[in-house]
Amino acid sequence: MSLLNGITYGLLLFMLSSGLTLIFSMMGILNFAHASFYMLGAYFAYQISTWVGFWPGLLVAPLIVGAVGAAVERYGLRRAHRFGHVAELLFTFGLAFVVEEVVQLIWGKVAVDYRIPAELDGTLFTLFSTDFPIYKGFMMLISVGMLVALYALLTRTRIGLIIQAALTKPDMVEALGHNVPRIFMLVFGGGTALAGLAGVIGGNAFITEPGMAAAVGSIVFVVVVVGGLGSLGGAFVASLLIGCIQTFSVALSISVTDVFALIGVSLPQGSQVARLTITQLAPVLPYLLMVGILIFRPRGLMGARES
Amino acid sequence: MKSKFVQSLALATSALLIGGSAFAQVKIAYIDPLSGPFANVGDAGLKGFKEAAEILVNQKGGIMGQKLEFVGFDNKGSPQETQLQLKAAIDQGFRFVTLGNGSGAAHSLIDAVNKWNARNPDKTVLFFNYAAVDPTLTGEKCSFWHFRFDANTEMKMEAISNFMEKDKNIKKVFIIGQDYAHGHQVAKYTKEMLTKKRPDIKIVGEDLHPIGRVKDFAPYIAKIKASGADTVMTGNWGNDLSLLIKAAKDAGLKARFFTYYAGGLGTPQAMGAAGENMVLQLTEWHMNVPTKSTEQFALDFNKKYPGIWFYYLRVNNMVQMVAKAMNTAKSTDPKAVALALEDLRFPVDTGEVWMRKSDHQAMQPLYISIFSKKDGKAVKHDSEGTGYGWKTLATVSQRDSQLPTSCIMERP
Amino acid sequence: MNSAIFPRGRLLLWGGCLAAAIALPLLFKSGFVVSLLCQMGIMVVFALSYNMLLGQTGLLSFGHAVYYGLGAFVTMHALNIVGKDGGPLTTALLPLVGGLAGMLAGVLLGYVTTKKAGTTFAMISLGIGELVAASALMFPGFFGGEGGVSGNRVVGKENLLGLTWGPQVEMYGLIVAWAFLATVAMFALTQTPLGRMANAVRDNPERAEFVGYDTQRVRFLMVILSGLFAGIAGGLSALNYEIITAETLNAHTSGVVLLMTFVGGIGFFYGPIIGAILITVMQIVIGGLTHAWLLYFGLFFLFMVLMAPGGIASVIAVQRNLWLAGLLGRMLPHYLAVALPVLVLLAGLVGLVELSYALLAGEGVGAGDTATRVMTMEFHLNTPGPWLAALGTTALGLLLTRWIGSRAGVAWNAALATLHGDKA
Amino acid sequence: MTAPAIRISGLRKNFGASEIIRGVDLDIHRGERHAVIGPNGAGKSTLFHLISARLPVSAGAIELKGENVVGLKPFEINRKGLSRSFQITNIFHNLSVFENLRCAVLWSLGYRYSFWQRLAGLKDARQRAEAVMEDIGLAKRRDTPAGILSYAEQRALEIGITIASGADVILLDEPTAGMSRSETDDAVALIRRVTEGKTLVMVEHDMGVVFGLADRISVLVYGQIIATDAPAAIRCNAAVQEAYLGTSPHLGNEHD
Repeated sequence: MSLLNGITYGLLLFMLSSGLTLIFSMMGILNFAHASFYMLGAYFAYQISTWVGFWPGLLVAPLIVGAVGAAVERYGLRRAHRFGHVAELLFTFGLAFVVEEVVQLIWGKVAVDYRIPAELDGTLFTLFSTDFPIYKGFMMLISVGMLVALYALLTRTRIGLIIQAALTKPDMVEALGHNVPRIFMLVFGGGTALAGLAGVIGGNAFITEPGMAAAVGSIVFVVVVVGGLGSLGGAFVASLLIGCIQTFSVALSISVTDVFALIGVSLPQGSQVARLTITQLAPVLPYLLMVGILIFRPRGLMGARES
Repeated sequence: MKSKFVQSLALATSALLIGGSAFAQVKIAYIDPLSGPFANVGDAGLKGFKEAAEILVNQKGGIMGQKLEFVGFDNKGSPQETQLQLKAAIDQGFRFVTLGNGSGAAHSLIDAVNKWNARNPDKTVLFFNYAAVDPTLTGEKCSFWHFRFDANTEMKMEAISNFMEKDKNIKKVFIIGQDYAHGHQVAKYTKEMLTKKRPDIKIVGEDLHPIGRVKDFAPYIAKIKASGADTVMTGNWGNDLSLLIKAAKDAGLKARFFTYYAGGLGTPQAMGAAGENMVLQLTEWHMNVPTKSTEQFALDFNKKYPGIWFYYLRVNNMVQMVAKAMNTAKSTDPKAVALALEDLRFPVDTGEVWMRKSDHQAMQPLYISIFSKKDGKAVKHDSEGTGYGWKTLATVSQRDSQLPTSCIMERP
Repeated sequence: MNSAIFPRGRLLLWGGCLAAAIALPLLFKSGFVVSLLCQMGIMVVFALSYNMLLGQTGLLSFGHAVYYGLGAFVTMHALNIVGKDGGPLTTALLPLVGGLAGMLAGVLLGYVTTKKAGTTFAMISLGIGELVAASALMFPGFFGGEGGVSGNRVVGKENLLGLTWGPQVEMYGLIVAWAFLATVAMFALTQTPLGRMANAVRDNPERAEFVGYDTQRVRFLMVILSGLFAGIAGGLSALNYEIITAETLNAHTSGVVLLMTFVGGIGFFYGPIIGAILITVMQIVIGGLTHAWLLYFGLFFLFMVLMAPGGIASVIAVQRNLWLAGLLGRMLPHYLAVALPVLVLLAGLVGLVELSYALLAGEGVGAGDTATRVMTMEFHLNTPGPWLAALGTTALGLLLTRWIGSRAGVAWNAALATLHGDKA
Repeated sequence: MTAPAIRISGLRKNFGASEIIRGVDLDIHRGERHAVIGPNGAGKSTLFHLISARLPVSAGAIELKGENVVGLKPFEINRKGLSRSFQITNIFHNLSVFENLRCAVLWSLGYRYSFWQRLAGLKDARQRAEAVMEDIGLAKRRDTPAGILSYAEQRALEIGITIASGADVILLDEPTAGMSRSETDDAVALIRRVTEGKTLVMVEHDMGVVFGLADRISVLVYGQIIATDAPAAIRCNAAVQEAYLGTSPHLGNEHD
């Protein structure tokens, strides 16, 4: 059961981070606004679902998000790019700010009632007396479908091959005379559309509210960094790994004292460290993992290159 | 942008210059988040205070003929900013402040008010707390200059555990909470009180998770399910609560959730149908408590401010009690008002609120209610347009939540 | 080469700033302004310490709040240990304790983080920032949980200077003293071999290795020293607010200092000073005027990134160069000409934003959501009048700005060309 | 007898499967001017990178003045008195010409990581930087940021930074690449002047420069040294001629 939960969560993380990996590796941009596009996806889908239902939203919302992303690249990032990486990064930083405010302005500060469609509401199967909801199955389906589509796109099409080449050797592709700015715009648009798609299916599984971007903002960086630059496969493995780590560490009821006892260190009784349980630590474990990875293997799990 | 800045600087300075006390008003500074992630709660609170002041005080003669007015100061949820805003309010002649959101901000404010009053005995300030529930605020840190109009965590737990004591269906309890002071306190009181009152109940698990960082509660729910718990006790609020309930419903967990904040702004909407017959809350009031005038007040309020739902009866209580104290003392001097508030027994719509002198903690009736489908009878009104509303399960009389205090108050 | 120990111009500038800092609270008697000035002073030190990393060593950090926060907590604990028994001097020196704590944190964390520069450093600092912020809530013993740790800075009356540190003005004096010392020290650091080598490592780490410098060591030392000054800033904030909560350590604080530094200008020593002052004022003053301040803030920031990536300091520097080249006089009429349409544009935009906020976010005057008050004028939202007016103003502003702006742009380019021509 | 300035023995370097340096043995005598020539892709720059520790060695030994330097970091080797320039200009772009040079002399004057001394007060650093600046003819550009210098000026600065520390073994990687005829002549004069009494190793394509400057020449082809000798001898070495242009009867002024 924990494994299933971990995989579902991991797959959602992957949907978010695949776009970021593309953007980060190709353009070198730490897109701080990536999670904002995830949020926009959820809100657009909500808005569309109130008009014409969930299914059209599933298709249309990511496209709109992608268009917004492409416009942001064209009219904002491209200009910031001239001033270097820090300026680019700060641009996305500011963008995240503005997106959150605008979302609050349009849809209000409270969560919106974005619901799971009736046909997906229910139990898929019951395992060890715990229900597995249909919607989670649907989420898995979509993310695996996206993974397959992305893989096909990257390995079977010309533009995909260029993008792949650009992931590992950005200078080379430019030298070969490809229209790099246009590719950048496409990649940024595509990457944000993927985030938008994650928002569409994540928004109703969880909660669609203005803070949702901030909640996942830094964890996707962890995934990308742990997975390694330029590696979609790495991002995939890292997503699942982090999903499972979080889930399993919650399931374990042991304390830090026990862990240290395993390696033969006994902590002073009653100290604050000894009191902690692994469950308490669960949500910060990914950061621990990231720092560890960066120190001992800066390329990430499957990274093609260092930063 | 620059001109905007100059403009606002000019405005701010002029505001500071005319500040003083030129208005024939009793002004209370409302220091709470009005921007940022918690702005919705802060904004709703401010509207509640303004409405209550207008209808319950000003339209009934005001305070010695003066109007009561609430002015918002945005502390952005930060303890440091709270202190700056306090200074700003004092500069503009405010002698009363109120704050409710965030124990951190409340601690900061009580501290700042104590220090200010000690250093400026001729310009004292009084702090009305309408929602920060950390028991230490009326316990070890209690202050003559602080009054709390909400029941604190310990009192609420007393009421909940009394209710649990009588319900023989409860056999296994799981505690889950946010990993910070409030979550720790809820866990602590749950264990203490249940072992005393119902030693047969087993606490089958206790988990703390970092606040606002968990996206998917499924693993926690799986653990709760595995523990066989029939009851879950949680102090969670906001998204941490809504997500918990949603995950529980997804996994088909059949347990009842005792909560502190399930009725809080936005939460009913976020949990929606997932919470039906599963979520209980403890409040001083809800829409389906039969009352004389509050029901109408709430309906009018909801109509006037679409998107905001009347939630805090204690705001109304506080406004009336403060007005009463000022009228009794025939003064708007903070010290005189404080003395008049002490031991004040005030009849409100749900019974009586008593401001205990020894720790400045208000005692009031409380209600335990469950989230149920609107049926027009026991659930006459739904909550936040969800089709579900609160159904009273039990009434806790003012006496039933009273606990002794550890407060040793320094009095001026 | 000016061989004087301190060039006279610089001495005058520093003295002038110090005098202004001392004079300000005399002009504004209100407690709010003094509190605001205190916060500015603290932020100036904090932002300058951040720029030691970003601007001088080229290290982009997302976790600078760690040093600031740890400095603050340690100072607070020290204050509580020293307590009322300490003299006024002891209390006044406490920020140094915070500085040492920040420095120690720099030694421990810097060793791990500075192995790599660039993105790796940025991500490690992000991770460590998150870890420290999360542990702050897990260890209430040291960090005081949600309520934070509080203390009392006031010392008994009987002492040689008559200082108790109780009144905010005395605290302000202390902050100015510390901020001035720290600023001088940080400036002096830029004029030392280490400071210069930090610039070299920023520009070209490989070259720095081939002139004999261990770049990791240079970064490490800079992180430690930056930690020292961030810790001092934290210590000042502990004394100033007398309460420190876990929020001091979190990503938000790190983000704010990054914004301040960047907006001020990372390429100039005085950039962060301008940024810290401006952003503090914006946060508090504009925040007090309109609920839309976060939006204005975000838009302002985007505007800065796109239009003046060198920060305000670089804008000032260009004007100064124009002035020195005798070209500023030629540009002034153009500035004035542009200012008018920009003001119109801004008025229109602000009107639109405020109207939208009043309508959508329901932040009107309180009598329902049908009216709002913008600078004492009351507008009715359900009538098209104010909307049309705002839209019209925006459109007019936009047109005028484009029209006049393009002409000013020509003059601007000409002036810049002359300027660079002079130089070459 | 003193050890040679640089002694390379059995040096190998491979990137994955491809071996770039395939067993190089070479002695550079103290005080000589030594040029390394060879066709493109022969591994000349890689050889420099190995000596200066920019790249890790796969196998073999490198001794600097009798001391093993394999496994040391670039800055450690630099401190032992070896300094190098780069084929692609490698300077501190945002610092002024003077600051570039001052940075280059700080370590050798023992100022290390000092943050308690004022730069302006360090007379010896200033004088040395100014002397080098004079040497490379950039005194007039003293306060210009290095990033906006002309290409030839940047190359001169590159050499200036390399020699400023007073290292006695200097490695120059294509010092005249991309220069015009007259600029090249200036550069040669500069190199001759500033390396007086030092050991110089240079990679160069301009045969005019090579034969004008070098005391000895080594020819590197496909990762192996096929000849090391005086210029005159190299000129008539049959193996060299074949390796170089296949048919070319003698080596002329070749630009590539």
